[in-house]
Amino acid sequence: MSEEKLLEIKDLSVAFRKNQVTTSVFSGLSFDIYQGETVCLVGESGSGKSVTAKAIMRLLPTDLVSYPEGEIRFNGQDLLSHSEREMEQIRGDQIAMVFQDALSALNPVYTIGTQMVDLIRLHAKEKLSRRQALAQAKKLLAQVDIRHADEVVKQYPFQLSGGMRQRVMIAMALSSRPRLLIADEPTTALDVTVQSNILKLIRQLKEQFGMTILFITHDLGVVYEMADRVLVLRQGELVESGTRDEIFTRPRHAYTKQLLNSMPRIYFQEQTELP
Amino acid sequence: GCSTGTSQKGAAQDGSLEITIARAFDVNGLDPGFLTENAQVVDNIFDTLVKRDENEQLVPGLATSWSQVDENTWEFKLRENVKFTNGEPFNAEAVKYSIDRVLNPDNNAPTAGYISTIQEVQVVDDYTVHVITKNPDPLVPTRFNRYPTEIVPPKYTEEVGQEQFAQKPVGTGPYKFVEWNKGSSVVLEVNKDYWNGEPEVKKITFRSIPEASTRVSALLNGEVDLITAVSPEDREKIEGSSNAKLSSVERAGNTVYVGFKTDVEPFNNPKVRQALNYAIDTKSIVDNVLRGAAVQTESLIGPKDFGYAGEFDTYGYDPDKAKQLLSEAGYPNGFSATLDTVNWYIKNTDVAQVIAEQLKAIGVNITVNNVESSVYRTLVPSGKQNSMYVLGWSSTNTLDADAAIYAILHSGESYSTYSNPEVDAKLEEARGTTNEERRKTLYKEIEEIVLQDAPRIFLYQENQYYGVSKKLNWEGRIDGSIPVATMKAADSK
Amino acid sequence: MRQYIVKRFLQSLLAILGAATVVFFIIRLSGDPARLMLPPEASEEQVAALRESLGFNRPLLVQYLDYLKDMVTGNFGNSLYFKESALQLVLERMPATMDLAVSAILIAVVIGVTAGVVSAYKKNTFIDYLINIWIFITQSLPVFWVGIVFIMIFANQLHLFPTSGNNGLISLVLPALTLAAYPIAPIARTMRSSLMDVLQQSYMITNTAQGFSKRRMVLKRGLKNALLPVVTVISLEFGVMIAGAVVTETIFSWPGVGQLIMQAVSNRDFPLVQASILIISILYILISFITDMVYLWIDPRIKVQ
Amino acid sequence: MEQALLEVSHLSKVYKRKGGPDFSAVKEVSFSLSKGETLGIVGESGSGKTTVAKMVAGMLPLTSGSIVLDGQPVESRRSKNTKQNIQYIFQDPVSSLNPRLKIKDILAEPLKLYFKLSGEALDNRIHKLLDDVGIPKSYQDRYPKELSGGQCQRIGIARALAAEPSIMVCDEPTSALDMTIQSQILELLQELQRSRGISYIFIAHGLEVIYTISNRVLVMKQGEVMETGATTQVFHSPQHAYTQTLIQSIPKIELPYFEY
Amino acid sequence: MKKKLVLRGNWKGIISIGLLGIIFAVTIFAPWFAPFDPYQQSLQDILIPPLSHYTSHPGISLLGTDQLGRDVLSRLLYGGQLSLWMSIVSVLFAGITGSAIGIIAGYFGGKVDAVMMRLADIQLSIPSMLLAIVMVAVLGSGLTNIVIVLSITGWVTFARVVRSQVLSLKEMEFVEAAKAMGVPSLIIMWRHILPNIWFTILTQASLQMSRMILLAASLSFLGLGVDVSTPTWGGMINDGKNYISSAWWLSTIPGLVIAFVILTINLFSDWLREKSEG
Ligand SMILES: Nc1ncnc2c1ncn2[C@@H]1O[C@H](COP(=O)(O)OP(=O)(O)OP(=O)(O)O)[C@@H](O)[C@H]1O
Ligand SMILES: Nc1ncnc2c1ncn2[C@@H]1O[C@H](COP(=O)(O)OP(=O)(O)OP(=O)(O)O)[C@@H](O)[C@H]1O
Ligand SMILES: [Mg+2]
Ligand SMILES: [Mg+2]
Ligand code: NI
Repeated sequence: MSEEKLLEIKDLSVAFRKNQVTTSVFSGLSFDIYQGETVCLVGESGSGKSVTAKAIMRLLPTDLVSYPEGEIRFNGQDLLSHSEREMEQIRGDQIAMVFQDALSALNPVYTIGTQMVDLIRLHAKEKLSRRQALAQAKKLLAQVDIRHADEVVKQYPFQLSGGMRQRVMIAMALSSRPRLLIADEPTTALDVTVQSNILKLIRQLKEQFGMTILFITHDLGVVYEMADRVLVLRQGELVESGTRDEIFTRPRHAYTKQLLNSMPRIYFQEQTELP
Repeated sequence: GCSTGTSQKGAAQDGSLEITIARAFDVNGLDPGFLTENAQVVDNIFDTLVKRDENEQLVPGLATSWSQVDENTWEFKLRENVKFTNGEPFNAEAVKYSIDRVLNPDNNAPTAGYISTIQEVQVVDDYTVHVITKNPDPLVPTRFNRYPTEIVPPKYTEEVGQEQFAQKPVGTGPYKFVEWNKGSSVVLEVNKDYWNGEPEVKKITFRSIPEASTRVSALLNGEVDLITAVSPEDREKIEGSSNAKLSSVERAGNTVYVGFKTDVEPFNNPKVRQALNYAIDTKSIVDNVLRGAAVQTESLIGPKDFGYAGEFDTYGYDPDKAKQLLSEAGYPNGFSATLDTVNWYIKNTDVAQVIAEQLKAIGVNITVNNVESSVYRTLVPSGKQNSMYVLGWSSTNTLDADAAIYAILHSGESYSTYSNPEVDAKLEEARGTTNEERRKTLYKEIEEIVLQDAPRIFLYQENQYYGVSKKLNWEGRIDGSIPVATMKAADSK
Repeated sequence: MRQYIVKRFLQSLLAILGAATVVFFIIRLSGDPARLMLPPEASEEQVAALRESLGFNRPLLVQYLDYLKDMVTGNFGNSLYFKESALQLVLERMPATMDLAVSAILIAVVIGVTAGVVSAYKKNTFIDYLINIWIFITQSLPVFWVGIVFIMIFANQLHLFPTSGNNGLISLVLPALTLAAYPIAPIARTMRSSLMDVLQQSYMITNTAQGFSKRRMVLKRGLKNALLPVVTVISLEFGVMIAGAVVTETIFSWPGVGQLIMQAVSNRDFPLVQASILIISILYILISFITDMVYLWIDPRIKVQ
Repeated sequence: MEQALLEVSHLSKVYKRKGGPDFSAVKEVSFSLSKGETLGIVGESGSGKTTVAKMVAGMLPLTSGSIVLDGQPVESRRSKNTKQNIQYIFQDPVSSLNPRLKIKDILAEPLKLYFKLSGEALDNRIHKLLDDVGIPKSYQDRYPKELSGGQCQRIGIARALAAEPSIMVCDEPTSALDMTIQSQILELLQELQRSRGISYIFIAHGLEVIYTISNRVLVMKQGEVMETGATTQVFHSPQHAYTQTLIQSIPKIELPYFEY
Repeated sequence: MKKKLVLRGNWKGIISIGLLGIIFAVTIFAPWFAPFDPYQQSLQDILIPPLSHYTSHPGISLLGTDQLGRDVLSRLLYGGQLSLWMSIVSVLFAGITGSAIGIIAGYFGGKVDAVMMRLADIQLSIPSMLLAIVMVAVLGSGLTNIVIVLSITGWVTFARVVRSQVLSLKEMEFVEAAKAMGVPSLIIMWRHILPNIWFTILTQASLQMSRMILLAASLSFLGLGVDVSTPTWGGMINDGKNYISSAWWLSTIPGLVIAFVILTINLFSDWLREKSEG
């Protein structure tokens, strides 16, 4: 893990404007993500995790949102001062994102195949034919544990189950091998077997390509499995940050403790004896 | 410069003249016996026994001479050695055949009424026919100038049947039918063997361009060489252009008036009717609204009509007198009425509005009700129109007073809302006598009575305007026909 | 699917019958043609005789049943005015109408969709306002204005095109442009409004996140999502054009069905009106069927029936 | 034996797919649910859980099979009462909320519909519901788009609760919630079960949640029931191989647990 | 700062409401604003161009005169009343019935849809001119009749466009949710579907406005309108038909006025939309 900062967020504030009333989501948020590490962002529902992610991608509706202060630096460049055109170069290619809400994130009128092929060809380093791109799409789908990829590419989003849609989104985000992957609760709809495979895949890609990951999740099990570092967000405030082990073993903030406590557990006495 | 190929057409280099004539309507059939619109196209394919020269005088056509044999019989001597363009000979049989098929009630010929005074046509010999009328009819020669009497080839007509004949007509006329593109054009080409000599124009295309301003544009663009029904506001455009000129025919159109239902209050009172006549400033209407596209007149009979008795000057513009008459009639405060108009005549809705405005000055409140044309055509003859209505009438095809006034003055006629036994009697007498002097007197008397009785507001008679390419030498005619055979290239003169 | 088409076909037959029936009664309500077929001088007896010989004095229901019988046997009668097979007349005019309507709708779609897309894409910019102003001006100036001004400019001044008539492609340009002027507005506005809706959707945000440029997104993706109402408007405008291009046809003396229908109506040419409405309704039904099929293609969630 | 509240037998669903073969998503699934009981459904993603749930909730027509509620067979056109009694919580929270309605209007809908509430009573009830799912009252005037994913999910839960059903079909109701809120919601559900005897069909991928909340568990794979039984039994001695892998894949925190 | 913000977000609203206010005020109170009597003819001053002096009476004709020497500006002001009234009423009628039919057809689908859409096909195939002529022939002319014809011809557009949107909307999960809850169909259509197609309807309505004004004019030329001398915008446009090359102002100015009004209405609906989205 290098000491190079890939993403720096300094004193970031975000506010929504509605009918001349502005509501601040958070102010003065700062954190850094280093090249090659996996940072898990956990926190209360509604605390601003998704907003942070979208802010990095500059995806919040421009006419409703203001960034009163702060900086978002990616690879040294200030993203907030980038033009839309410059952002287009970065999005998807350098930074990819998996959205929380997978059904509405997929275009309802195109097949999975079309959507994937377009994306793959968009970011392909060399020119790809549709057929080549489709083959690649199927491969990606298989990697995220989708069976019958041949058929799935011909289907429309509404014909897939929740978990399948989510996996399609993950496959799409991974297709361009981004430097930074922002995953907003990517495994919420996945059963544990699939989830563990996907996590494995992400870890593998990370190792292989030095991908940096910002992982937003509520699932502490996932956090434990993935995180190098953990950030705990509460009501727009970064209440705690530290390495995984620090957080899990020596949580300092009351909220973090509460979080860990409310984790439902299965008390498997015989767990170890499982075949 | 012009880049459109069509514009070069007019006078072709080799001297053969080809022209395009743009009219407002397409033809609906080319059988002269069963026409429901004007005969500008078929007139060039067929001949009548009697023709009119450029001064509107009757001259020999397919008949070389005609005379009245007795009260009810007219004799026509026919021209010999005339052939239809399909080779069939023209003879007395053809004449009889042509008239019989129009008169035959089973055929429902729409214009059978024009010749309904005829009892029968008798073949005397190959080139002589007798026309027997039911009653004495002074108009027989005139009637044989109108298109229902155009002569068709019996054999061909029988062979192809009435429907086909209307699609592919054959006549003796100066032009032969070539093709008819439904809705857009009819093409004719010259009949080299025409009995009256081969015309100068070798090919005619009759196009239909319903929109007046487009017709003018097409003329100015050189796409067409002659256009009919130029609207008054386009006259200057044509006059000012370098490649076209205007041909005006004064009083060749409808005589327009406002009719009253003379049996309805308050129009059953002649004083009211006279008052309204005094209240209208017709001259101002003609000068300002119509811009001189009509001639103010109180005569219902046109100057070229037989029976024209000169102009009258009974009702000057005199609103005071109008008011006075109204109070005498018992309407010192005026009244309200509705005036029906239709867009058949030049700027008719505008004229109606001016009339309404002028009547307002004497306390008469008029609502102007513009009626859709086809509805109006059924409304008026059935007497369902409002008690004031605009109507125009013309005799252009017959050029005779009978046609100009009988239908609109005789009681009980569908277009008449007037009933005066004295006028009725005179109308009938004039229709039945062949004594020309007597007829003239009768028409003069009728006009005088009617003018006093004022069953209508007398307005004006419309003029007709044609736009003619400068390449052509042609003047519009009062009967509205376009005999292309008389056209010459401009430089040949 | 096949079942659906069969069903739809049967429905369409009913609809055609419906249109035929409505027209049958409606046109007869407006008066009969006997008066109009005869010259003004004709007497009432003549009119009555003609009416009788045409059979228009029989009870309406009898006439209707006769008409149905004729229709079933494919006989639409002769035009009263043209004395020719009414159906033949309509079919003869159809190609000209189609030439005009198809080229006009193509022009309108290309310009309208482009204008709509650009103004949604450049929402609230100078160009958006400019497009709007232009669109509303063309929409508010009547067809005859556009037509006459086109003739004045392009035919009389510039001599680029003939003023009127139907002589090949070159004479199609002005009438097609004129006819296209109006539908541009509804197409463009509907496109704009619909596309603006779509641009709000989260899948569009996803696409942004995936790095699609806005232009690419709008053109390659959003367009299809936004197309549903636009296609509807296009189909409606196209339909209106087929039968409703009377003014354009008149100004440019284009021998189309629109003029024919108007003529037939004003002559109360019953058989001709009936035949043309029949053809027109078949066309409409075809158009709306195709439109429904296009819906299925556009949005896979829509189910047949 | 006491009669089951809900008896589902031989439920099957075949999806027609345009231009492809029909797809059999659920095959002959049967189960029953008694009053006050929670049935957990776990299984592979795409195994047909949502399909089953939607059929039970009356949102999808059955291809075959039958559903019996309280001894009465449920017709395909459900009565209002049946609809009230079986409520559904969507897996996808955002798209199940009308984007043009404010939160309070979304919640008011079942309240007006079933209880004819209005005015202050309605407001109070809405506030109570918001409070139950941990959303500030001030959010009632927002539109769904102005909420976070978890907040939307909680609105969906509140809407189902508003109907006071006897059966709630919950399709991953807590998947987007953080642990604290999740446990708050689960407690709320259990509390309602105790006080009103609501029965739940509870779909979740988080086995911990299933373990905590359900009495019985149904394990599905590729449209079929793999295994069913009491929760402890299924979790502690899974019979089927798939169940075994499932339990093995639970992400484990291998640090000693502390009560912080 | 705050004021500026209010202005920035709402300039469309402020301008359009202001302009609409002015348009309505000026037309409703036309007698106060019109410089001349709109019916007063002046045969000496026929077709004088804008900004010229009358010869028959003192004063300047700001926008010229028509073919009977009537003041175009005054007629425009008076004409607004009838034109706006007619088009608004008929757009309302057509919009409400059309949208209702579209929603019902799209929502229920199946037989209901088939019946209604085939009705729409039938409606479309009957030319509005034929309807108008029948109206004149059977009922005579009049304002109500013109509104009836306009509404009858207008509903199909609304119905078709609305239906197309409903077809895809009804497959959305929130509609399913409402259905499963047992919300009555009527309320689903009203509360869940209508708000989501509201702007489509609004867009169509503003498009139909100008169409209605123009159509009304051609209907009055068929005799189905009001007294021909009563000023209406469409009527004025038609009056100018023969003078496009010689007196451009006659058709062009009322056309531009209609365009202006529609533009304002659109600005207003744009603003509504932005407000609801923002
Ligand atoms: N468009 C918006 N307008 C106004 N407020 C918004 C908008 N989007 C989000 N918010 C608010 O911002 C806050 C943060 O939302 P965000 O989506 O980042 O939460 P989150 O941490 O992702 O929560 P969850 O885990 O539930 O998804 C929430 O309180 C939410 O209500
Ligand atoms: N509308 C549809 N048309 C066709 N196939 C569908 C449709 N909806 C779902 N399917 C298919 O049915 C199968 C089961 O889907 P379902 O949504 O019930 O899965 P699930 O068990 O809920 O999965 P997840 O845990 O991922 O949500 C999937 O393979 C899916 O592709
Ligand atoms: Mg979130
Ligand atoms: Mg599911
Ligand atoms: Ni989870």
